[in-house]
Amino acid sequence: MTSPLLRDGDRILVPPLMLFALYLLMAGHNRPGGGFVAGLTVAAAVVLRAQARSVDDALKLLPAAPVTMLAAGLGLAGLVALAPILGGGGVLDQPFVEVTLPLFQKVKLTAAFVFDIGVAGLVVGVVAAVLDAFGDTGTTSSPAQARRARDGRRPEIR
Amino acid sequence: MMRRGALVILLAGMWVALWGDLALGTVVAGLLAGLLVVATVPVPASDRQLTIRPVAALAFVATFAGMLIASTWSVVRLVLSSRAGDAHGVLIAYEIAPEAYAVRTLIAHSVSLTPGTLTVDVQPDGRTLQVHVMDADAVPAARRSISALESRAARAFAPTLPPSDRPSDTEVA
Amino acid sequence: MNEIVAAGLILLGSLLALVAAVGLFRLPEVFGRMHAATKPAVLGLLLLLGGVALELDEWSATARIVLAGGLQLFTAPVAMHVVGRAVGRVVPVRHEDTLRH
Amino acid sequence: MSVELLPPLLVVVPLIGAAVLLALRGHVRLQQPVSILVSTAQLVLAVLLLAEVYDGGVVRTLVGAWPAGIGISLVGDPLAAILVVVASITLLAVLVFALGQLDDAEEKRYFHPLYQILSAGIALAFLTGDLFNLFVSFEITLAASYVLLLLATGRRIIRPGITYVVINLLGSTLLLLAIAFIYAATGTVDMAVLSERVGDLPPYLSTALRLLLVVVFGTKAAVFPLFNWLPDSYPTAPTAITAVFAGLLTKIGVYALIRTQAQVFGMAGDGADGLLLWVAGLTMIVGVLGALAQDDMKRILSFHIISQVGFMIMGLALFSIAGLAGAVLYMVHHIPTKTALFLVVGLVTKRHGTTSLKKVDGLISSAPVVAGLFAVFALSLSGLPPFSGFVAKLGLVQAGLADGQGWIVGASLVASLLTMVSMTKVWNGMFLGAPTPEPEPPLPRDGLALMTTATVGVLAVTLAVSVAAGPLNDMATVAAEHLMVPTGQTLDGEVAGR
Amino acid sequence: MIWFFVTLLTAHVIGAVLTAVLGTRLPRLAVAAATIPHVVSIALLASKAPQVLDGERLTASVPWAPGLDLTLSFQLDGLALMMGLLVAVAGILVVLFAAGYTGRSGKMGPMLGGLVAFAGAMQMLVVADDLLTLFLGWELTSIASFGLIGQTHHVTAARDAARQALLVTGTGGLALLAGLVLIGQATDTWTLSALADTGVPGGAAVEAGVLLVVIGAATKSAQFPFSTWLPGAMAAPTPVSAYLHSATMVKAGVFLLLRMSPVLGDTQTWTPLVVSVGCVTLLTAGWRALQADDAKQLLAWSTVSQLGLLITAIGVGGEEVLLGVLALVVAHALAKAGLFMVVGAADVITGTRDVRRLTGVWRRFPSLGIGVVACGASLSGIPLLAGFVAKEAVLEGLLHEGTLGTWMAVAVAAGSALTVAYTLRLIRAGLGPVDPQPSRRAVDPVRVRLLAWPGAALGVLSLAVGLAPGVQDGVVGTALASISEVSETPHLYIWHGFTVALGLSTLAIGGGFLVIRLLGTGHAPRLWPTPPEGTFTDGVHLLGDLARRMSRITQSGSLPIYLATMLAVLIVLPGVPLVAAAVIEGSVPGSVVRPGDVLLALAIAAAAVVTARTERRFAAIMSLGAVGFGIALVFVRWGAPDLALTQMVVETLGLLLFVLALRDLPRRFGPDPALLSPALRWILAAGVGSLVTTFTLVASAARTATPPSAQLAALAEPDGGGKNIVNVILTDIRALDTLGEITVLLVAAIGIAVMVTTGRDTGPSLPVEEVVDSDAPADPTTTGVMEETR
Amino acid sequence: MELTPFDVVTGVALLIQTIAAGLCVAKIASSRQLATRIVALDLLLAIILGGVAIISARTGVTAYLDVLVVGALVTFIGSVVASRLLDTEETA
Amino acid sequence: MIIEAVLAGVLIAVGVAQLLQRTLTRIVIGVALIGQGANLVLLVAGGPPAAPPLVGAEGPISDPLPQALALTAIVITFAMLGFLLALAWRAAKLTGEDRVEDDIEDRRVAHAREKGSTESRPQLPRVGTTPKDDR
Ligand code: NA
Ligand code: NA
Repeated sequence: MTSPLLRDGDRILVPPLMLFALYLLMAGHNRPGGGFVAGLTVAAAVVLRAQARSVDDALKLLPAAPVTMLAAGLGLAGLVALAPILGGGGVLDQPFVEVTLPLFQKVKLTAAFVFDIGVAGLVVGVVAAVLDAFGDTGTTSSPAQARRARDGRRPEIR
Repeated sequence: MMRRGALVILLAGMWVALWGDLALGTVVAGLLAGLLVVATVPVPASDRQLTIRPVAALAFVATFAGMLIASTWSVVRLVLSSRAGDAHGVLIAYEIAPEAYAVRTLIAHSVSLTPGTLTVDVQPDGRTLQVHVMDADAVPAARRSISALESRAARAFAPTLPPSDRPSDTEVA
Repeated sequence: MNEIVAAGLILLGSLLALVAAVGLFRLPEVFGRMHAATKPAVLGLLLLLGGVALELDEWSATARIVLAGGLQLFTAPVAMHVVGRAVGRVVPVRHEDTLRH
Repeated sequence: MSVELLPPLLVVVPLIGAAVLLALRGHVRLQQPVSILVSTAQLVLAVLLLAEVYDGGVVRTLVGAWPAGIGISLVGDPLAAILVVVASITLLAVLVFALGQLDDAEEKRYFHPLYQILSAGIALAFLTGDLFNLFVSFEITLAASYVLLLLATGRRIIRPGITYVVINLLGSTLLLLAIAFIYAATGTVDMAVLSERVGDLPPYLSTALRLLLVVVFGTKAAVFPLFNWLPDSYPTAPTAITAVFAGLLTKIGVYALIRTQAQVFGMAGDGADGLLLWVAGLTMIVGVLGALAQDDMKRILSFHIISQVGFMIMGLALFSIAGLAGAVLYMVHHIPTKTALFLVVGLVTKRHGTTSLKKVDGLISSAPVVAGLFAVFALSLSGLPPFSGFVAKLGLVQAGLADGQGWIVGASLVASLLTMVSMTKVWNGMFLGAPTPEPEPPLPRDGLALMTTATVGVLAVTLAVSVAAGPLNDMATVAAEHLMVPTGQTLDGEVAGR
Repeated sequence: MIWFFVTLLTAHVIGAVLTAVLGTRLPRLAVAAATIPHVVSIALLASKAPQVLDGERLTASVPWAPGLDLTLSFQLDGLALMMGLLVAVAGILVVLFAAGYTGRSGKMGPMLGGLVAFAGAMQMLVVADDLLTLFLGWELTSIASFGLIGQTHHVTAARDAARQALLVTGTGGLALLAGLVLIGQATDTWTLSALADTGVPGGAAVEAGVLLVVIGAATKSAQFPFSTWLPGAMAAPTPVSAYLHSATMVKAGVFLLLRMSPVLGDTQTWTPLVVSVGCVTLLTAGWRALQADDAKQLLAWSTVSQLGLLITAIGVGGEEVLLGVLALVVAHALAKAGLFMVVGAADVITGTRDVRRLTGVWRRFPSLGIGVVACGASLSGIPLLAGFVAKEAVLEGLLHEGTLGTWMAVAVAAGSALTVAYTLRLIRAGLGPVDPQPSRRAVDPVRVRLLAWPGAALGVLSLAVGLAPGVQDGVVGTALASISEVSETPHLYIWHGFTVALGLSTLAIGGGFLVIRLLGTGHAPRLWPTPPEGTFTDGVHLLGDLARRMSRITQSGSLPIYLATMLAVLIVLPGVPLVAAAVIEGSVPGSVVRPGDVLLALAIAAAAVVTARTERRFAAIMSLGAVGFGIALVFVRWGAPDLALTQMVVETLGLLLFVLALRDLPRRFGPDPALLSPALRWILAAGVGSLVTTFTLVASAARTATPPSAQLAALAEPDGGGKNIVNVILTDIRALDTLGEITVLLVAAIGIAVMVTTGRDTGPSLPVEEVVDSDAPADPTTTGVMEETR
Repeated sequence: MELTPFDVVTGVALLIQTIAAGLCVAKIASSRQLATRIVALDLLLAIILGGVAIISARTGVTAYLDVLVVGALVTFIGSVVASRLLDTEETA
Repeated sequence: MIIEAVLAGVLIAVGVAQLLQRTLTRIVIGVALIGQGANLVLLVAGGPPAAPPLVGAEGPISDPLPQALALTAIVITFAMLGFLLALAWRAAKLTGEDRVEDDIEDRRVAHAREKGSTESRPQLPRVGTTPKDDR
């Protein structure tokens, strides 16, 4: 059993970590940050939850299985790269539009931001996949290895 | 529900702090961001609920700050003194009073930052702290100091009513 | 004036960090060292951050500094606890006699 | 569609394909057609690009429409286009082969995404006009190849895998350092801009930079004396993987050497050509001698790679149009032929589960088709007419003798002779004699037909290389002419900072 | 005209494939399929013969790779006609003989197919009109012969012999290639006919080309010092020997020299080189033939010797000599092919090829007797046979070529004496009384007939040509015209009158009988140390040993050594010159050195050193983390917040990875059985470290151009939509890099997951292929065993 | 460049921080106890964060404060992760 | 600048010294240190330190390009390191230690002797198989 205090720490820290990641993602184009660091921050939250509770709990923080996150991240970044072709542009043109919304004044909607989301998603997937593979406790087997032992077959990677 | 609302507001506050911009748009965005996080991030349930009593909370913060400074001073003295090499502490068990159970985490943290004591662990029952006391001769004093923190924290944040008919206070942790 | 106070806080914070580091050597036990690594270190960092906030004198900066300080205040004891807990589990410590309710 | 889309599409399409294939990881049956489709698309794009530039044009894409020297440019010049086409063909063929070879292992589901990523990395390496982007492309190919190499992890594969990873990691870091030094000295990582600025550097610095790149790319290309990691790691991978490694990966190193040495640094009269000529000679001879010492088909062929890289370096070191064209033609010949030989290895393995000369005999009787395939590829690789290897070797011999570099031609001829000798060792040791009975219980034969078909397909390609040697040589000459001009001068003066 | 050559060559390709496919199952059809290409050849050649005999040279060409001077050019001139007919006629006889030789043993398909393919290659060589086309045919004959010699591939000796033959002829082929390219480049002319007209300029390149071409010819024709492969190749089935080693392949060298004589005859190297190679071979190989007891070995050495004779004569040159040479090519082909067939037949019938044990064979099988006597007599130059006519013509010609010619005439006579002697050894026992113990082999009489009559036919043909030498005048004369100036209509005579040449011939015959008289029934003694049997095998193995010895040095299999090599090269190649130049003329960028930076750097360096010095695994890992976080501070100090952010997060996750991966390992590093001593390691380390520092400083000081940072700052917001320039670079300007970067991450993640979760701990459970020889000890500890056996 | 008193004092503070950091490194290297090394590493990271804050104050660049926040978060996780090792440690 | 260049040199030197050992953990640490050094060089390559490259910064800004490159390089190095660590994990699982042993096939070939006919036959104690006759 993990430490109750650490579990409390996890409970308290994970939501701010996620918010901070969101901030880094959105601020990244204008301030230090960006998709990579944002993804790593989410990953840090995942690691914290894995340490405080279990890897299985940690993976519940993610919208999808780690490898699916990998695929989605790369796919999204790739599609952003190709999207401008439809408008007669070139690959990775990364266009942006400035719109004026009520309350928010001028907001720049950039393709680069969507690209960064893909980056972030992929980075989260990377750390989650690694955690899933290695597991969270000392010398015992990882969740994936445990699945193998349970199902009597080689486990698939989530 | 209320608890989630409080979390959204706290997160929105953090959002505004991060952007360093008190514009309406930022606040709204912060609320949205907070909602998003609360809606999507699973937070495990807890058997402990908190409330806030502002005056008592301030008193707790003041006590804590004073103790932090005092504890720092004591460590500085110890480190720079010739006794440093003999500083062998002891581990003690400290059972949290039932009414202070809800503020267990706060107590555990505070203990670590106050003079001569350091929370090492919580026993599996969740109610007994294992505390390292720096000065083996000062165990009773340490207990008193922990006890003082405990009661101040409980007065500031713990619901005094029995859990069954507790009113919906502002819930944080 | 602001600048002098800021500089003083920063210097004081640094000195506390130094004391904490010295404590790692001076104190004989891992628990003692943990005392050193929490109290002076946290207070030192808080003082230092206070000084920096004063010097930068900007709302957004202060907000982020508060955030960072708060995080440190919260996380440092937890980190030490995690270490201490692990040590306590595997290291035989003579504490039965002092273990009272 | 604008032709400027072709170079980036060649990279991005397989990447998206990889994402899709990864998402489809639970549906191996669905993965296969998708993977084939992606590889075919890449081939089509490559052919379109070649059609655009084969007679001397250049398709230059400024990715993201940022000015040259600011952003990354992809350059589809004749050399890049030729190599991308050859690579795409080879990749497609090996993919078909792999469909037959892969078993139902759990790892199989990751083969296709990784394979497409490898394809993307290879295409990027050939197309990029940016040194740092080249580093990235190297890392993509290396990472994908590391994992592909280790997909079928067994007890004995770990160690060679470590050798491969560590050596290449050090090589990559050295490349990164080289890029840092280049940026420090010239303020650019764009090859075109760089080619115009190296002249302004003090000679000792440009020489040092050039030699640093020789070491870096020489390691990737496995030239003497930086080759020894290759035979320790390549033979351990599953055959389809080794086939791609053998055909393509070292060639990326060779390509980068050619690109940087010939085009970016050019002929500076700093003795680099003489040095490279020695490197070429030693690589040829030492590599083939290494092959002679082996008694496992896969290892013999792995050592041959080294020797044949020496031939390509020879063409480069001559620093003449004929020499460079010879090197290019040699690469065009080598990539499919070498790949095909490893596919033959796969066919042998499928039957006997081993490639040891001591354990397999008489394939000419038990598997005449395999024997025939091997014979043609082996003769071609030994440079015997009328196969592609002869034409490629002839180009280099012509270039060498025209330059008065008799000794290197002599070395190359000795190397081909020894190649032939080692091929006869395989032939005598594995194909002749009384047939070895197949193992009991027999290894599963499903997929063998597909594997054979793929190999025959590559045979057609190598024969086509031989038959079309004339046009190919013309193309290679056009590519070489491009290489003799610093990149910057081919860009209509639109280089930033000028 | 191109269709002529295309038909000629494709007939062989189709024939070869058809024969191989029909093979054993339909032997009769296979024999037919193997015969047809030769018949087609004869028909084609005959159809064009009138034009050629009229002195026309028929040519055609197809471009292949003009940029490489590679053109398929063909010509049909007198020489081509003569050789082509020879190849085809001998081909038919050999095919028929082979059918008898193999019987129904199942080897017919591959062998006959190989023979046809070989004939095609030979025809290509013969009709080549381009240096590189010639080379093409040349190499194809080598390849085909490799397949044919290794035919009996269940026998190790045959495999080894095939490999030797290929090694030697391959060497020659490559020499030839180099020589031809040198000549082609020197003259910028690649067609033989044009070269024959223009000749070649002097100069080292051309002389080197001559040397290389002669080496090529010498290897193919088994001339000194490349002779030994041919006797080795006798491991091949006899039909193959009869075809390749008498009439065709070995003649390719002679053909090449004939072809090149008008082109290269005037160079300085030609005559001395060709004559000495030929002459030495003529005499030494003749003597070796006399030492042989195995009839095939005897014939092999005889062939080598006779080819030496031809080559000697070509070297001397001259119209008359060459006429004799051409006639002798024909005569020798007929005689030698016949002898091989007869010996092969005797081998099949009696089971032995030992000349001492062939007692009475020729008498028991008169058709064999006719063959062996007639062909032997022709070979020995006994009057009335083709060989005599030709040899007389050669001697006559040589005697007209000055001192060199005279001396060479004497040598030829001496060689002929040896020929007479060994031919007598071959014939004598077989003509003796029939062995009272009949052969235990019961041979099908039909098969005996098939085996015997081609040899007899060749013997009869030799006699016919000898009696009426004029029948060759047309073909041989035209052939002569295509390689030499012809002053008068060439004519071959059976009787020159009482000439010196006739005297020499008589002396030779007498000498031969004398030698055999002296020798008795035994073989000739070794007069000079000759390499023992299998020398060439040893040669190949010697090469293998050399390779192994070299591999032991280069291929240590040890990662530290590979890395050290790489780093040493790094230090030596770019490092040494750079540091030297930097010391002499380089400069270092000036910059403010601040104490804080120095201290920080010292702290980081100290942490780095700790990683190397500590014996505790996790102290090393944590120090590595300290280095990383320290560098994050440097990044902040340098004005790179994004880098610092990334560095911090990456360091933390790196720590996680280290912990996950290494937590089960012992806490302390065990002793490291390093191959490299600490001193060596640190020397290399210091070298690389100082190289990096110097390089960084020198490169920074040398900067001439301004980096695009100012432009980036100006463009980031308007074009990239962001204020954080680094982020704009990452997500827009160099988004392609980032796309690649995340791809690498993805791959690494999959790699880690696969490595950790799906690896097999207990060896492969799937039919994965065996990677290396499983005899090799899988357990590293058994390497100790290897140490002992060393 | 002119040095203000603030620059001097904070410069001294940075020096002190660096010395403290050096001590932490020394402890990591010298300690025989894994737990102590983790404590030292935790302290070292706190000191580095202090350094980041000081540099921010000296340069007036608030962008570094994001580094500070991220640092405070991840260094904690680093310590937690490192302490995982202690689970399997046999001796003090 | 000089300081950082020297520091990079030291980091790389220490990394190299560890790279040349057999213990896999040391090798990984070596690779990591060399990577750190390289990133530092990349940063130095951008010229002297200045303000962060944010639009609107006061005074000169530091060159953003090397920073972006270094960032990419950091991530890539991290990915590769992770993979190498997984290899180390696997090696340790298989052999119980993290040593990089020599290549077995190389050693076998190096100690083999050419004997008999075409193929090289090692003079090794051959387990499980008897030498097969050539025919
Ligand atoms: Na854009
Ligand atoms: Na064999």
